[in-house]
Amino acid sequence: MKAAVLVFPGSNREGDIARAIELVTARKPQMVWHGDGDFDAADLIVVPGGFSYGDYLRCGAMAAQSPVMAEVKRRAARGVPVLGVCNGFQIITEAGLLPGVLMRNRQLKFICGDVHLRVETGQSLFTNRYQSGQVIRVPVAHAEGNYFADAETLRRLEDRGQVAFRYCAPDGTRGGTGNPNGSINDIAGVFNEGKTVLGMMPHPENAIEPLFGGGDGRGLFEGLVEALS
Amino acid sequence: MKARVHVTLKNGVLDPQGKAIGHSLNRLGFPEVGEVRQGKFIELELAGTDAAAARTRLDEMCRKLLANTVIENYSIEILS
Amino acid sequence: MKARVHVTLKNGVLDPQGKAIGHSLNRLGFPEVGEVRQGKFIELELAGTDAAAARTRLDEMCRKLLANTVIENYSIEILS
Amino acid sequence: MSSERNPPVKLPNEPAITPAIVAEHGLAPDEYQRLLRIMGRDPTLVELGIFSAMWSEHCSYKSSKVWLKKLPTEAPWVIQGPGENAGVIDIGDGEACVFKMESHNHPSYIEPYQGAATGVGGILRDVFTMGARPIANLNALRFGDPAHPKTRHLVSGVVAGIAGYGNCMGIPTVGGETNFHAAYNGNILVNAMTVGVAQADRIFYARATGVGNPLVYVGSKTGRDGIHGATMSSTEFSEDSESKRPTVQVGDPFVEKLLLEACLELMATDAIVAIQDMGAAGLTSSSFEMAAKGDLGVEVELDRVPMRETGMNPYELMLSESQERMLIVLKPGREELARKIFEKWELDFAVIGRLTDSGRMVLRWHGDVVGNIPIPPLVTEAPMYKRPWTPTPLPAQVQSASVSDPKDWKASLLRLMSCPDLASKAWIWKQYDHLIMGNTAIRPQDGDAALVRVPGSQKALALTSDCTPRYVQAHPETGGRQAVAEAWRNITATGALPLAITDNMNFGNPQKPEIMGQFAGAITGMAEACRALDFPVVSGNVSLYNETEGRPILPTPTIGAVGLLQDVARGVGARLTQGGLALVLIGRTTGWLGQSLALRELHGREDGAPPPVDLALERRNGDFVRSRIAARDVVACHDLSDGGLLVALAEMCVAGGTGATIEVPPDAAMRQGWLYGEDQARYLIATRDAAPLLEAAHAAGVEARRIGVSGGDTLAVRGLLEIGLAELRSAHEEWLPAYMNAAA
Ligand SMILES: Nc1ncnc2c1ncn2[C@@H]1O[C@H](COP(=O)(O)OP(=O)(O)O)[C@@H](O)[C@H]1O
Ligand SMILES: [Mg+2]
Repeated sequence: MKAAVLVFPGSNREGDIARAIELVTARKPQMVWHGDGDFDAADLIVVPGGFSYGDYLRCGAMAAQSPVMAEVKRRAARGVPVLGVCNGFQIITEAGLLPGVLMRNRQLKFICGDVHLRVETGQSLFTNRYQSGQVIRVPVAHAEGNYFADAETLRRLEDRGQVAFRYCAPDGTRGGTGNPNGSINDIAGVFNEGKTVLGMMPHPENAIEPLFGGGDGRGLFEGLVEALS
Repeated sequence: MKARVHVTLKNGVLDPQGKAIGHSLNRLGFPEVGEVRQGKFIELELAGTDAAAARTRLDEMCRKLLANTVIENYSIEILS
Repeated sequence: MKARVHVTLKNGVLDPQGKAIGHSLNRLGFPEVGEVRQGKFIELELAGTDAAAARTRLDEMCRKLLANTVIENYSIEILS
Repeated sequence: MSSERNPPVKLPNEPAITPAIVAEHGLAPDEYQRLLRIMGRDPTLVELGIFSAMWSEHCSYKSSKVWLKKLPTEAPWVIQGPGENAGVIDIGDGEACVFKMESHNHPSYIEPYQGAATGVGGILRDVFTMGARPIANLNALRFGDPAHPKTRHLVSGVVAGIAGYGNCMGIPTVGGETNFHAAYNGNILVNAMTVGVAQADRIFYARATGVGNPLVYVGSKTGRDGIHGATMSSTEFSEDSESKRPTVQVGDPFVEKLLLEACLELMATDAIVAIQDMGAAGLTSSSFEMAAKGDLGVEVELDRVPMRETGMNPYELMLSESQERMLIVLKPGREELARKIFEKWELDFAVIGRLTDSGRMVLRWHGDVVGNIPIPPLVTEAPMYKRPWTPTPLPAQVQSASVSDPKDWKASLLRLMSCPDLASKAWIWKQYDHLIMGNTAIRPQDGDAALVRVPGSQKALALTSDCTPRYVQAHPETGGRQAVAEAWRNITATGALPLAITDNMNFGNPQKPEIMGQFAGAITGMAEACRALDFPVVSGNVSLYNETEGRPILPTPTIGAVGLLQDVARGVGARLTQGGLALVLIGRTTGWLGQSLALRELHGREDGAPPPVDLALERRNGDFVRSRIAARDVVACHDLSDGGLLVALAEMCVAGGTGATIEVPPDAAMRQGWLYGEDQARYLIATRDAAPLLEAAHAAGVEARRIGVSGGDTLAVRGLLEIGLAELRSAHEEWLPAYMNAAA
């Protein structure tokens, strides 16, 4: 699998996700600077976490307008898979690749720590290594992860099975204190209609080694390799 | 020229910041405070003197960057 | 009653957000944009009908919570 | 060559230098006389400003220098001790660890969010200036009484500010400490520490060389921020300090992130001769120090400095403390290479001057010389005081008989676990991204020190910050010794080898002999401990005048420490995660209650002598514990400090979700002292089999005893108390969030 990881001014988890990809694929991803409207063909485009443009104005808004994102939109339209994590989720949502928005966390605070996620479907490029309904533990680290979509959009998302992950308790029960940010319907990650684009707030790339927070995130990268190689 | 853009959340969109502010004010001894909504405004210095043209450009800036029209409304004022 | 509070950074205080927005607009094809400053505004529903009294209370709210008077100025409007 | 023969021109509207203006600049009359002698004429305003900044307590260390010299700073693994932007130690494999701690106390009291944020920004720059990529941040915070009307607002702002800056930079904040005491009501402490890693042969220093080499300014533009911040942080607070507000600086972590990446990119080329961040006293101290260290002169064209505002003058440019700026001396001809890098990262870049052989700092403004100061005398003749000091006498020991047992043991433990100093600080560290970079092996609360893998290796750094101000207040020498010993112990408890420390000396007004006595005592104690534990000081910071209306803070010499573990997989935390483990207490227990938290929280007393620190015993016990961890004999380990044995055990149970049962030995002099006393040099270890551990301890001459076993979902002390873990956890975890969410 050939992956491209975008880098914006203020990106800061690009190294984490590049390392996760390298661990799983034994191949360094290509790092793509935001000003490059053209980059080598890739099997997967990753928009990493961080504070692109300082998260000023709205998280992801300025990065969404960069030349590289115009190209990402073109390729996504052709079916090239795109993974946006955290700030990357915010960026691809601002860019219109996914519906909805990410608002300030309910408590208005940055929150970092492990959360539990219920994998809503094991049937996608991104989740084929997980069982539908499986609970995994991965960290979050964000101040704006409170997913919101209007009622109509939400209904469409749910009807078409576009919710990828939901926050839950360790036993898989939805919501309650398992939801760290107030996301509507406990949504932690969503797909586009074709399930070729995934945006998620939690960080699977920080859950790939048992000594450093557990290995539950590894399956996502392994699944991608399997699907895309 | 100087212009000012106000960006507000659309009705029906939950405003966690506004809600928290309202809560805090109630607790701080301001029970008279009901609903609170927070927005932002952006003041811009613009080259040029044609107010109508500026307004068109500002509208473009809002749609492209300053507001997320999925959840936000915006309004434009030319100040001088 | 409805009131609106505008909160702005004092002159001379660095506005990282405004700076980044200005930069972005320039890059996005709006070279006419010069300095940009960002502020916030807060709309409040207030119980009561006495505008003068409300203004006093709002002033207190600003100093206590809504503005950080070390680096910000605020202004109060009673809307209705 | 510019010289004294060209007196500077006066600028329009420049005020005459009056005694009032001199006083406003914080220069004592005799210091001003010294200035006149050096200059041989009246200074211009900008020159006066420069002297004032350079001779401020903050930049010159005039009250503390004579004492700081007593700290040991050398060891075979020390690459760079105090005197540079940060200390540097060798961590093997051609790598070095670069670290330092710095205070931002006064600014954080005035504007907690920005004050704390720019504190983090400043210490990050100190570390990456030296060529290191930061890999971890820590923060040591002291707030006033939780009941004081300002405390909640200060906690909220400071924590948000540290989070706002560190998270945006993408550096994990992995540890720290947080205390509350009324002595900090008007004067909080915000001490921030950054730890970075560099190639040992690619360290960058501030010493300028090469006459004619260009002086380059990079980063953000200069505004009128924090003009006279260095002088402000060197004077006492008064009620009207609120009027000094415009000196607050606003940080831009986004720009700092770009600056970090741009600097590291430039450092990977061979273009740099010297580099120095612009911290306190901005352009003044950075240009001065670079030239002084290289025995050179410098000429600066101030009109070329990138300016954020119109109408700025030389005085403002030299003294502004705008953030996110660096000064670099480049090799000749590398200007374009450097410019390209900084422009790629969308940062300002300007060649603003050059090095000269004149030994003078010459400032030009649109061609005219507006300042002309000889550099060496400003350094060599800087005021240095051996201020009068009176030692703090050792208080009488608390007599055990004067302290009755708690009526309700269970309530006593719940009370301690939920008291502000011991309650979980999760509300704080959850706002900090402590996981980014994917190297955090021991997270906050899971061990005595954070354990962070050195990127790309199997090695890990153990990081902690420690100080027990109430001990220092009671007896500074003992307190200084204890702060160093606890830091050493916390690193040892993870299995790592303690290597070196940075210190942050927070004290009151040094012109009072009793305060100076606290300083002297603490330094003496620290120096002894550093020597006995092979734990040199490689960097540090002094913050004096932490007083409001004449009331000083508790003397707080915060110790930030670094240790090394060769294999991160061998590290142990403090979490008790399984039943059936034997609990072994290492060290001698006398039941010392003087200055203990139990005495304060359960009996309302803050008196007595603090627990004595026997450094030979610390060393013996610690070396033993580390050797047993290396031998894989230890499942979990926690050092005993605040709250003593029972609190340490309760913390282990709560963190790991497993209960325990222990028994007070029949020979314990006093149950309360045994459970809550704060005797030093002790550890609590969980091990699969106690026998070999006890045997090894015996052979090493280390006191050790089996006190109980892990398991179940309660914490029990036979015959005294039994508490369900859930209840214990709530008591521990709910206090801070409940406090922060309560109405002001
Ligand atoms: N301000 C803070 N920032 C980050 N972590 C903190 C802070 N305050 C406390 N902690 C964490 O909470 C835990 C308990 O702190 P403390 O009681 O001081 O530990 P110890 O007694 O082991 O030195 C530690 O893991 C510490 O790193
Ligand atoms: Mg400790």
